[in-house]
Amino acid sequence: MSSDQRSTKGTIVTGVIGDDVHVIGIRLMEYALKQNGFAVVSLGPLAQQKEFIDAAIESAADALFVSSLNGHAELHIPGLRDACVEAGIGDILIYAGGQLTIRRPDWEQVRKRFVDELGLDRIYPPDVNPDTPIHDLESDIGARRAGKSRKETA
Amino acid sequence: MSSDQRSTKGTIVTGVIGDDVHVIGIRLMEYALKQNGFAVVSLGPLAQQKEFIDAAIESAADALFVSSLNGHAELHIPGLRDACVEAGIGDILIYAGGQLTIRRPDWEQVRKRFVDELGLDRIYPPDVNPDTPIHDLESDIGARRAGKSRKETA
Amino acid sequence: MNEIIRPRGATPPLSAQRWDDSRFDEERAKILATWKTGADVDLNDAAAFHRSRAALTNVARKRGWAKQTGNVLLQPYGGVTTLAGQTELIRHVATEGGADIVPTTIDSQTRNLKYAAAEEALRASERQGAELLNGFPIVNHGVASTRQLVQAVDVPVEMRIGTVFPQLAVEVGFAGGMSSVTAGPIYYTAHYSRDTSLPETIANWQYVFRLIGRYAELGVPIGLQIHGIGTSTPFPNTLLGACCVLETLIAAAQGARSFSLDARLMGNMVQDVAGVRAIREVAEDYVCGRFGYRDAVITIDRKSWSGRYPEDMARAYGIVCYNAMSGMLAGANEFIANSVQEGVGIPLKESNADTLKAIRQVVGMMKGQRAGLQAEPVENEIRLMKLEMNAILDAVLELGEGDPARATELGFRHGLIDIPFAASRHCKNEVMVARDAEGAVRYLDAGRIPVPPEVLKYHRACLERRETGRRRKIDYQTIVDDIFSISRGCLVND
Amino acid sequence: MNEIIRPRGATPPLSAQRWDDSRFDEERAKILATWKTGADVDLNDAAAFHRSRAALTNVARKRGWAKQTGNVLLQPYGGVTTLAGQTELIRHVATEGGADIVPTTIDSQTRNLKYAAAEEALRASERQGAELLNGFPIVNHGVASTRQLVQAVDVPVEMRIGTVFPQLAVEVGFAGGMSSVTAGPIYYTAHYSRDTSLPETIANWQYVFRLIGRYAELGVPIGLQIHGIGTSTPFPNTLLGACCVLETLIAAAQGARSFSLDARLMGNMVQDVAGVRAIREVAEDYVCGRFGYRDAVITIDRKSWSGRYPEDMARAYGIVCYNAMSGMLAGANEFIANSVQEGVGIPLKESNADTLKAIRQVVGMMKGQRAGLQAEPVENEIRLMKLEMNAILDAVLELGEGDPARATELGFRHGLIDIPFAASRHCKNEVMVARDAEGAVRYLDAGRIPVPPEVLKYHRACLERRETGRRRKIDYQTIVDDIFSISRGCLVND
Ligand code: B12
Ligand code: B12
Repeated sequence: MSSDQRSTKGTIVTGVIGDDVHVIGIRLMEYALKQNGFAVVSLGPLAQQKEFIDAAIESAADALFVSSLNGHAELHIPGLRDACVEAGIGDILIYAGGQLTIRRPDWEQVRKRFVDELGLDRIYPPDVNPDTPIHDLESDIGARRAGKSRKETA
Repeated sequence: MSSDQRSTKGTIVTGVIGDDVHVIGIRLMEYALKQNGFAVVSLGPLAQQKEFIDAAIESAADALFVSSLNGHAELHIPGLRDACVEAGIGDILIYAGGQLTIRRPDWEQVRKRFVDELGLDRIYPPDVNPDTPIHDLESDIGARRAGKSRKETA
Repeated sequence: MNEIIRPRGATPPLSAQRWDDSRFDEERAKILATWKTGADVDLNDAAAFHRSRAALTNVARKRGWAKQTGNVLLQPYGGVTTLAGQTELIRHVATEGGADIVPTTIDSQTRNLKYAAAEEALRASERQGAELLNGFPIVNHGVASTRQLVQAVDVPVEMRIGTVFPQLAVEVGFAGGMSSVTAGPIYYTAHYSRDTSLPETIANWQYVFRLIGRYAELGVPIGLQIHGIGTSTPFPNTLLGACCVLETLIAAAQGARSFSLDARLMGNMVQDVAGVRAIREVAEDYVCGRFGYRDAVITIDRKSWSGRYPEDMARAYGIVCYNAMSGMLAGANEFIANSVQEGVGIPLKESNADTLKAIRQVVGMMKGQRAGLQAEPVENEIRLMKLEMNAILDAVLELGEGDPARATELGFRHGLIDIPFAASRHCKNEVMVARDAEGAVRYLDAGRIPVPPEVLKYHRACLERRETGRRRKIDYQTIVDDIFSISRGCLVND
Repeated sequence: MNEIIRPRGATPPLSAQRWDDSRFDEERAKILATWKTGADVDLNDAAAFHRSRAALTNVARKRGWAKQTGNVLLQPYGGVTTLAGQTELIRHVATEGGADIVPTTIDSQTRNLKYAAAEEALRASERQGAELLNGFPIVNHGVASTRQLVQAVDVPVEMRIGTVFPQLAVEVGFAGGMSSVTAGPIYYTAHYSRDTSLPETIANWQYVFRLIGRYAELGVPIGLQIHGIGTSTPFPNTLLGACCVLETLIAAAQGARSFSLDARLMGNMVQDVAGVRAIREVAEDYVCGRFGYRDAVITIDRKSWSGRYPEDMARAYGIVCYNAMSGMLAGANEFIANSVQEGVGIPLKESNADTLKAIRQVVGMMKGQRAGLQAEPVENEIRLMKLEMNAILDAVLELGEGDPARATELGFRHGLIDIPFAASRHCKNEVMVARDAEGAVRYLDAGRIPVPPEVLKYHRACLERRETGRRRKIDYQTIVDDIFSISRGCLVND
């Protein structure tokens, strides 16, 4: 990780996954990320898992911001964590947001599926204010860097 | 019963019972009754049980048309049949309509209460077309007169 | 303490003049003695209670504030039997529905002074955990319970009571902290009673207006929502507006100063928008101008369609939202909102809240969009409506030699004010109205109402256009069709 | 038969000219070979099937009939995975909701040619009794199942598919008896794809338009619902209208003749009413007039707000009914209705039906009430909108030397047509819009769009009034606020 990137708060790869074109939400998210001092690598709509991973490796990203609204998250998000592991970036933060399900099952159920089973770090409901994930991101990145530095200096 | 009245299809006492002022529906009903050849004695809103009975005796009426919309039918209709019996017109037809309950319980339950328990002959839900009770009335009166004539000639 | 006693003073001749104190005090003693809870009513204590509460828990103040700041107020209908039920209801519509003013509708046993019967139903309701009355029997609940109720929310409470005998219920309501009541003598004579005469109802309501005057003297403003007149069938907003002015003048003479006047949705957008604006202008002219009550605060509420509703809630949303739009285009200050369960029965609190949310959405989207309807047809309708209201008011005030109370009584007696489908025997029932081809309400027969020839000619022409269009005369069946049209999904059912 | 094959001919240069038969037939053979169900598509058999059905089960005929008789049509959105589910859905909205045209929305795997993945999800859905896709995978269902579907109702079915690769799905849909499809190349390039170029999308859709031409030659009229362009955020209906005209011209050149053009609700009533009327007039001028397609039947549908919705259904009713009113005032021919569960997820069929009932109530109440909004502000807005649409169309048609297909491509390439928040890389994204104080949509930055100076000046003045009013510049945060305002309950959130 270059010291250059350390001076920003972190680098985030953003995109709308799979066969999904709902791009407005992630555009707003990108704007908020930049406003808050993050570097953003934007994939836009219809982004495939491989594109996320390639971009993350290339930019040494801290996190993936995966958006999905069209109800097909269940078709396109499974396997993403494993593919990251395989590509050697297994511990990258993965957040997802938008509208992750068709209709609205109980949120705890959704969290269980995407976080516990599919290995994402955090997921958000549609009405989330951009500040919330950004706040979480800051503390998650902070914690990891602290952990890593400890490891490095140890 | 005067032969004069026999020549009309029958005489009906109409009114809105108890503390109820919803008069529009019964006015339309009265109009329809007249159009169909019935004689109408109209009590209007806020009509008490006694007024119905007095008017029925005075006009030798065939039926009472009791309207109630304001949700207080349960407070003002019980006892009406008994009062008729007491006044010597126990077999007069009693129909009720309007909105006989607060909210909308199952109609069969309502029918049971007002017909089986309280002794009314027929009741109608709010959306009834005036033709339906008038049709029923014609056949009820027909049946009774037939019955009576048989008795008289017998 | 028999419930059938209908208290009456040795009635002085009918006049709008302010009651002298002795008449009021004498009457008051009798009123408060008609049911046991009257004993707990104390004016000074009540005024102190009102003064102890936050300014915007008062209806009159809230309406004044909203008028100044351009906020649009929302109020649902609603009243159930028990204190627990009513508390839950107003809490729910305030917090979930965002109501700005919450209602407490009084049951019709109470409206007809059947306190003993109401007591029985109240106790039975409490025992059974049911709500057996069609409203809140406030006299039986008494002052302390009512205070508990109004303190359950931080929005003001308006008492809703259609009756020709309002005195005791209103005493308990105001002493209990309610700060407005729906009025008054014209509407309630015509539509909520059969035999009671106008002089009697006017006197009974003058009592309420004088009581409001007393509260005002003690620093507590109390509001009135003025109905005017109406039939819950298609009906001209001009007649309604003229009667609103008369009721307001009668109330102002006793000391009331906060008036929210109804303008009812009839369905034709041009006419409904014109109605709000014309009633506002005429009322301000007569009340603040000609009669000189310069400190009167007049606001206009858009009442929703108040005739038959469809049972289908989705369709009722259509009516509710349509009403909201017409009110916003007209610049109404407040919405009095029938719920989307109006056609079903007394609404669940959830339906009440949902209704308010739908209206709030429309209000939010249309705020500041009035300019859209500065259209020629609207301006024309406003001109004709004002012409007509002025003609009616001037004619009856002349009959009454300038006294609005006598004007009212004589107006009805001579048929200058009249309605179709009246409950009261004191209405001539000579007037008949129908919708024109666009659904605007027009006089089919104006009876003896002094509608100016220009207006009448216009109405006739509109109706003839409908007759020509459908090649059929407008007859009784048409009037019936016009009563049911909205609940069946359209405005004109040809 | 690999799903990733994206069939393309040896693409001839871009032009709106009618394809010659050999090009179409060659292309067609390739298209029908991309998935096994293509083998069941037979044009003559399909035309015979269409002709065997009642006239008003055809979308194009129904729109023509409604236009002539003054009936207003209602169509919901809706598509689920399984045949059983979709059959139940369209039956329900037709019988319970009274839909005049029923939709079948295609899932987004199909839209992106992922037939194998769609097959898997379809089978899993059938096994689990669930609906795992966000629409009806029509290619996997095939012709016979689609015929079963369309025969389940006696109203016509419109296929709804936002894609740059429509060919096979449309082939199956038409052969299965569907008689209209949502189009076309501009909207779907800008908003439903990232990399696909305009020439490619135009060619793919020209295929569909030519197919419609073939059906027409066999006596079967097939309709198009034309989207133009849009962003699901506040967006000028002028740009939308100009692109509707281009898409219509491109389609007409291949033989299509039935066009329902979108006019989208943005929220300001004056502008929304003006939008419907201005788009109608400009479209008729260019399509029937200047380009001479005198037999084209053009109708305007009022699309509901298509940005973010509130999750609260009661509030969504507010939006839905407001939309209905604005459409009625404007004289729209049809409503394409987002359900009151739009903000929640794919709606239950009951919500779809309820939404239609609410709209039908408003439509019924407002029928014949258009006159109300012949207001000066509306006429002014119409004048400006037409000026602008003419300017855009004339400029791009000049660039394209009169060829609407080339005009489209060059228009985008040079930024004369542009949108904010585009999904596509082929949009310049230079334009930015905001609401003025009354919520009307105005250009904040017109980029290179040839908006006439008079119009631009007016827009600037409107925006400045908002800035002055709230004493704050319009910045990015304002744009964000304007995206969320309706879902949060108002139009302007200052
Ligand atoms: C606009 C819209 C469209 C536009 C999209 C335009 C575009 N290119 O972006 C168009 C018209 C193209 C469209 C198409 C379709 N849509 Co659509 N659409 C919507 C709509 C109305 C609003 C979405 C939106 O823009 N919201 C506003 C933005 C700002 O909010 P947001 O995306 O939620 O983002 C916020 C947060 O969630 C967060 N966020 C977003 N992503 C992420 C990611 C991370 C990591 C984090 C931390 C945060 C975050 O950031 C934002 C800040 O607040 C919704 C319904 C609704 N919600 O009201 C339907 C909806 C999403 N669409 C739907 C569907 C099914 C479709 C279609 C399949 C069919 C159709 N209806 O036409 C096609 C699919 C096309 C495809 N291939 O994907 C469904 C999804 C069903 C479900 N999930 O249950 C919805 C819910 C509508 C419905 N009720 O049926 N749609
Ligand atoms: C108009 C109206 C009023 C008007 C009445 C004007 C008048 N003088 O007639 C006013 C504003 C005065 C009023 C007052 C009140 N109302 Co009110 N009112 C209505 C409303 C909106 C329409 C009623 C109507 O006119 N329908 C049209 C007529 C033509 O239909 P109809 O009466 O049903 O009659 C038809 C048939 O039923 C049949 N029919 C009628 N009677 C009979 C009798 C017989 C024997 C037969 C065979 C047939 C028959 O003939 C007609 C032909 O089709 C209804 C809600 C709704 N239904 O939409 C509430 C409603 C009836 N009112 C209600 C209530 C509670 C009240 C009040 C207590 C409180 C309040 N909301 O202000 C007061 C009561 C006053 C009192 N003392 O009774 C409730 C009743 C609750 C319940 N039953 O569950 C309702 C349902 C509203 C609600 N959802 O809460 N109301």
